[in-house]
Amino acid sequence: MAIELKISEVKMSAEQSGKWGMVIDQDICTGCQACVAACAMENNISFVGEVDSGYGRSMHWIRIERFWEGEYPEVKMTANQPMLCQQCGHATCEPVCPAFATVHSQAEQLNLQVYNRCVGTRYCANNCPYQVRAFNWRDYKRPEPLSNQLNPDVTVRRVGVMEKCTFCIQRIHKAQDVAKSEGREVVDGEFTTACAQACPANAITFGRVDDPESLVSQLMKQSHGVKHLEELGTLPNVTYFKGG
Amino acid sequence: MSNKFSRRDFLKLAGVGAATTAILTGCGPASRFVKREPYMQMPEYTYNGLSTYYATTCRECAAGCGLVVRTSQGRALKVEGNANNPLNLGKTCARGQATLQGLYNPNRVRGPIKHTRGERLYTADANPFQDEFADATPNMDWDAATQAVADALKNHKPEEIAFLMGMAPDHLFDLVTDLAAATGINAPVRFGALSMFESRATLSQAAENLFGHGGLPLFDVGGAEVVFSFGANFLETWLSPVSYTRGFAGLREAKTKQRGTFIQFESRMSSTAGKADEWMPIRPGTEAMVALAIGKLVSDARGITVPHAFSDVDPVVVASRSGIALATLQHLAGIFANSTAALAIPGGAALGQSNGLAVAEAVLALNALAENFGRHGGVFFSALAPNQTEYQRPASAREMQEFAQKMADGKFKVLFVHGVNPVFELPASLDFKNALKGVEQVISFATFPDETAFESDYVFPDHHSLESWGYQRVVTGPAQSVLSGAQPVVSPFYDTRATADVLIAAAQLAGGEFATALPFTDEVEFLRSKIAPLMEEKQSFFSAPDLNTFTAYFQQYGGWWKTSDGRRVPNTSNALGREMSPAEAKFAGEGEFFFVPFVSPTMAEAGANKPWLQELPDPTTTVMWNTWVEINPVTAEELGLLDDDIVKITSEAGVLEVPVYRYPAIRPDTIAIPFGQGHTAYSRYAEGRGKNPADLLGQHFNEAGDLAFAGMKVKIEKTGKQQPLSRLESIMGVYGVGLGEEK
Amino acid sequence: MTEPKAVDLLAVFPDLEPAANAIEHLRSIGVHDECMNVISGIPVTEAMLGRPHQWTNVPRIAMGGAMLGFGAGFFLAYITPYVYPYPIQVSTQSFIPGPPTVVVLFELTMLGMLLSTFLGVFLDSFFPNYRPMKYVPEVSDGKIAILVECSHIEEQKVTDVLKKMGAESVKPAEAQHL
Amino acid sequence: MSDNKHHAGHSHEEHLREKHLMLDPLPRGQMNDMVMESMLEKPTWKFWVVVGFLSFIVVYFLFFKWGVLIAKGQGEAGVMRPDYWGIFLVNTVFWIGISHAGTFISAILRVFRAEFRRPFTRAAELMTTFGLVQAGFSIFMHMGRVWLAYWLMPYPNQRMLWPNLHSPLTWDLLAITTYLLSSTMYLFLPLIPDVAMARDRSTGWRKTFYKTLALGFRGTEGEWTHLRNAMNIFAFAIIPVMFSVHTIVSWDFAAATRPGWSSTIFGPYFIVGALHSGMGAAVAVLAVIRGTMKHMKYFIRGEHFDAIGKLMLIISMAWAYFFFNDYMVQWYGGDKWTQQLLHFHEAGPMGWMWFAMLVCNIVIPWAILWNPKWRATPWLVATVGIIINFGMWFERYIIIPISVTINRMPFTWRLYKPGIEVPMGIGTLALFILLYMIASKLIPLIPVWEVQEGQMAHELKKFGRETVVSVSELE
Repeated sequence: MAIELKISEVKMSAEQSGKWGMVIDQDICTGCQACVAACAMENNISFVGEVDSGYGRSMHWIRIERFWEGEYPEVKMTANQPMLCQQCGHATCEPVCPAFATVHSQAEQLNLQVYNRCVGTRYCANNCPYQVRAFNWRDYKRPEPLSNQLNPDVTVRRVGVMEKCTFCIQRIHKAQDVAKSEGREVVDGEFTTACAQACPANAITFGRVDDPESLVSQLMKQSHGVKHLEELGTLPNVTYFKGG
Repeated sequence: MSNKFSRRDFLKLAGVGAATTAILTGCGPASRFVKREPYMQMPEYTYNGLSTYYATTCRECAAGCGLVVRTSQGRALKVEGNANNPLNLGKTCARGQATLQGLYNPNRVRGPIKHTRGERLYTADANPFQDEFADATPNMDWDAATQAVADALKNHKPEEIAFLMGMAPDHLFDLVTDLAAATGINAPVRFGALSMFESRATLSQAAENLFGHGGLPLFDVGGAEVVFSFGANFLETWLSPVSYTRGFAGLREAKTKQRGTFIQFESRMSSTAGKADEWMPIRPGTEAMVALAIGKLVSDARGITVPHAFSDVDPVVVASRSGIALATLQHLAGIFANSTAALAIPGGAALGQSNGLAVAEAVLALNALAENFGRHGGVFFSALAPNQTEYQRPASAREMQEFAQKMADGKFKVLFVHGVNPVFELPASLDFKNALKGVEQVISFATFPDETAFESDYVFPDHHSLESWGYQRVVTGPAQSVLSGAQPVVSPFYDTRATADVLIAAAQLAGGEFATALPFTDEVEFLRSKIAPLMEEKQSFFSAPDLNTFTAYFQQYGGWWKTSDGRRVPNTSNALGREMSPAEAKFAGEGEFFFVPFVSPTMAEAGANKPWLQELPDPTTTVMWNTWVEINPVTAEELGLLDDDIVKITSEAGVLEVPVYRYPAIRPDTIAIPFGQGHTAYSRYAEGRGKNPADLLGQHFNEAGDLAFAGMKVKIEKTGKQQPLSRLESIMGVYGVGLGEEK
Repeated sequence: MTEPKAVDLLAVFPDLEPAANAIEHLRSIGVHDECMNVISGIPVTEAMLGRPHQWTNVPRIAMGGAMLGFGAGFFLAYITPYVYPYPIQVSTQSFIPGPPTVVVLFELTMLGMLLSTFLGVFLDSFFPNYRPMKYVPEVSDGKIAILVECSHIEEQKVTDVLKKMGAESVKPAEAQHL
Repeated sequence: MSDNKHHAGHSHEEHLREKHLMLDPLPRGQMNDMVMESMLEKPTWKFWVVVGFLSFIVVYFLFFKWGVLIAKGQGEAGVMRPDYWGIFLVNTVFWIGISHAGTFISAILRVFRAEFRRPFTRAAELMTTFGLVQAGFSIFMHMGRVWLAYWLMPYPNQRMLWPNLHSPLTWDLLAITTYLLSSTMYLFLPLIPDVAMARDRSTGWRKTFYKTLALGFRGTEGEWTHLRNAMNIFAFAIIPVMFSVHTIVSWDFAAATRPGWSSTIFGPYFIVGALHSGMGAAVAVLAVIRGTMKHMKYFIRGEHFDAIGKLMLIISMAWAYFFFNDYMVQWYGGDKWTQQLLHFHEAGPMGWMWFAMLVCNIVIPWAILWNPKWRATPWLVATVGIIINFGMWFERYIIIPISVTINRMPFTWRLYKPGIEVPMGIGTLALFILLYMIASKLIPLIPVWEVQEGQMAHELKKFGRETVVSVSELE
């Protein structure tokens, strides 16, 4: 009885397109790294030092990619491309974890990372086509008193644990709680992720994609929106507006 | 689009909400500080898990962006932009975000210290990941410290006392200015590496030459259709990056008109140029003639008589000198001519040359040609901040040179340093460090153990900006006249004291005219005396019946600003009538390479002590934690250089060894090095990391007295040494290096 | 089958042939097959010795084990997903994934089967068993030993038959520690 | 004794007997003694030196370094983004591969009654078990929080969680456990009669040891029947288990969404690869046993190397076939990332390894193993075997750390530089050899009863003028 109920829930959520989404306008992204810094500050991301960061162990949850086109003097810098967890609807990282450490959230339709379940097989990161997962290669400590700035709403990760962008789920929950206590729905734009909030160019827009009225949905309707590696059927929830 | 604005408005509201919490939490003038409580016993107004938000002002650079800081149980947790503040409308740059890493930096000066010059203020090799107590222990109390300041003030002749101050905070500058005015001590000198690289003096000088009176021009990028930028890296650190970035977004999003065109003339592709539709790798020194040539071609295209300003320039010559084909020049002129809202911005390296003033004038003249003065998408004079009668520009490099000379000559017996780190920021050739030796007593108010503090006799640490009161004048950016207010969001972490308080107390001790000059009980009272006049202002964002409430609002909203447009329209009657010389810049030193130092967009002048800023990849090269020299791959090949090879760069002023980054978007005859690293002090994260290009800079200035930092030529030689640069990008994936020979 | 005054003889034969004959003759003088047991150093089939078919439970136990294993697999694959406090969904994969289920069922079935086979050998042959037993070490040198345990036929007769059939030695078998 | 008989006559018959162990029977007792001697002979000082050396490596490189790894985190290894998987998994796959030979020889060859298998089924089975131990170690080394490895076990727990059956790693866990257990049991069953034999001819602690192991086995009809049945069941049942294990290992990669990995042929490709390296290892081990242990020249002869050599040749061809099959399809697919990957394999900084793999796995085996005379030369075949193992290790290295360098996000591409993995990998190898050396002194490496059984079944038969070997079915 209860079991059937659960199954139906799962079926439903599997068919849903997603709930929270993001639109990133690469044309106005200046690559200023404000989002990266904001993300690090909000989510207690540790810095890893020169050697490790140079060896691909930096733990940025969001990174800004840029490439080059052409040769000098006709060389062009491609539009900056902030790359973060795409919160896939059909995430390739989820099924491969033997410990259910990364699962699909029923409530938020997000791709959760459950730190305390993670045993560090790193299969999820290996299987992420976007390569946006960060692993705690060492126990990167923050010398006192730096730890005073740690955000109490976000778990501090220890060595051997995988982590990644959460769409600032702590902010989502906070907003939902507030809205609930005031007996209303969360209003579009009432809150936003750390990166979107910081972005000086306003290149990042975050909101409900299942609400046609929301700003993010309206932007997504625009023709020039692209979803990365969509061809893999990952159902990403981040839409990009290409530059130019 | 309307939604976006509606959303922005909403954020404003949210901000107000946040700010409202602030007043509710009794952070009115009644309570000066929020105590940092243990998690067990919290202040009565904090609820477990509920955060308190305080509006204050960012001091990572002098722009004066408003911040709202989230605190919990007296700890600062997160910095957000203040949505009320017209300057940044709730946005922040990376440096602003990292402010907290300054507040909780593991190497801060923990209290007043009397120390012998050159002595360390923290242990050299502190582990960046372990909490090692690495700082010099305070060896005197504040009474003694205040006494020392008092003595310094009264035991010397006024002309023997000098104040060297940073670009922020303004309230302290005003306080010292008042003090100086009343007591006849030397007026405080302000300086900052950013202002040096922005060539502010040149900008206002050029404005004065063209428009009759000086001031800081404001370029309405957001409203323009076509933007020609001559070296102005306004998306990085230039003047007010956050508001200019917003402007750029406006230029691109352009809901009402076409997507704006943006063209950058720069010998090296900065991350600003990277966003340009066309990057013109112009030969350094030819900016002026190119601007003039474009002016001439535009006039031709418009079929009007060529104004006097552009008359004696020959586009053909220009094309050959600048490396921009004549056709391209004409094409660009066409773009400029056919636009109804064209804008030309002078800045950055273009002004930091021997003919920087000429460049600035020529580019401003282009605007005159575009007749965009005072028009949407045009050029204005920035709105003067409240309680500001005219634009006070910081000291130019030449003035700093004179200042240093006076110090060396022993003209000053006492030097107070606050908010600036001249030993690191000024060109090594200026040898500020040695000049300090000519000063009997150097008193530093440094919050962090920086190079200048190392060279001081006393270090009387000021609070971190998030622990401080104050205000900052917004000199450019918004249309309104804005005064960003600062208030402590947490109680001081260490035994530091507000410099204003120290000076006021010391003045009282010193007695006499000092006492009368600063008749305040403390900093806050001084602030209120400065804010009080604003109550009478019209069209203000808020008003209040009495000063207490007014000050409370001032703190809630994070400042005070007008609702009216305060931008002034330059008088352009004779802008185009002037004689303008298309002469090329002169370059100092022999050597085959133009040398372009630029301010690191993520680090700026004071970010190096914040580990997360160190770990932010540079927008153009994605290098972290280090300094690099950008060399065109072709040149590198000729010199037999590969990435990470260390090269020896020799200028007339000095020598520097820096690892190579083969940068595809820089002129083959030019090399560029970011400024911001290369500290010899300033915390475990900054010290001994990277190199300081200021070591290569000689003492050459442009007509306006700004440093010709881009006016040098240097030699490069291979050292055979290597140092791997840590980059976020993949050399394989981005440059195809190490993937095997091409398919 | 061991009575107090039972005749217990252990005859050692050099080779298969004589042993087989001996067994035949013993049977002819009325020694029941149950009373005889052959101990050899290599697996000699019943057919070779003309002995009745040996009964073994190993295959059945194996089958049983396989079923148990399958059960365990079934539990893992079909029951455990429902004992979570809430349904855990990964990607859009169905709640109970099809193909992986096959893998789990297969592995656990095999595991159960092989484990029980192993166990079966122990059960059937009363392993491990460190009690004294009737045995001659020569067996492991390839000799064939016949163990006769009879009470209803006099010892002498049996001994003669065995001797006649070429037993190297015939001696009363007493249990010893191996 | 046997030797002079060997070198006596040179008639065709003599030659045949000399050649085939099965036609060259010795009294069972004598064979027993030979095996016992080979086991009991006093180890030379060299032996102890080697043991000491290996133990040091195991203690320092394997366990001490492992402690360091656990204390400091995976950062000690060379792994990073995008190479989240490194040599630890290379070794895992490698050792599992080695372990396949044992089952192949003792199960498949038994099922098909390949008689030449008889003397060395046990030697091979030992490889299986010890190899799997190393594989297990390697996979645990790889885990970021190995102290929580038990979370992957299916048991009711306060976390209210069961392993995620969607994950190939969970299948791996089940499969490898199954395989380890069953191959160990399969090693033990045929061992019982031999330890019983050893029990009958030893004294002191060994007596107790063998007595305990022998479980009181006498060799009664009943015991033999149960044993035979059990061994038959195992022989048949363990084959699919073996196949499933490496197929599932291959799925760890094939199931992933990565260029170069998602390939349907990985299953068989991996199995053949496993046999390839396994056979190579087996033949090397045999050569060592034959060279170093007493009387082994009698039991392990040229014919065996010849036979295994043939297998190696066939498997090498099969591997080549699967390799090309995989390569061809990947190449033809034309996906730009896969193209990039293939290019990177061949022309990239590790291109030498790609070509070395082909040389070691195809060129050298084909060049040498076609020749019957060379094939019968133990040291030569053993060398080829070792070379093949290098080749197969390269193959896994190319499939894992090199292939994950190339993904769909070029911004993250990075070349993998091994760190602590190398000493720890050497540690596993040392442990493998050490276990084997100890085992060779403790249990009879030759299943004497199987050999005797075989010798009984073989005979020389005359057809007209020709004398030929003929085998009779005993069962």
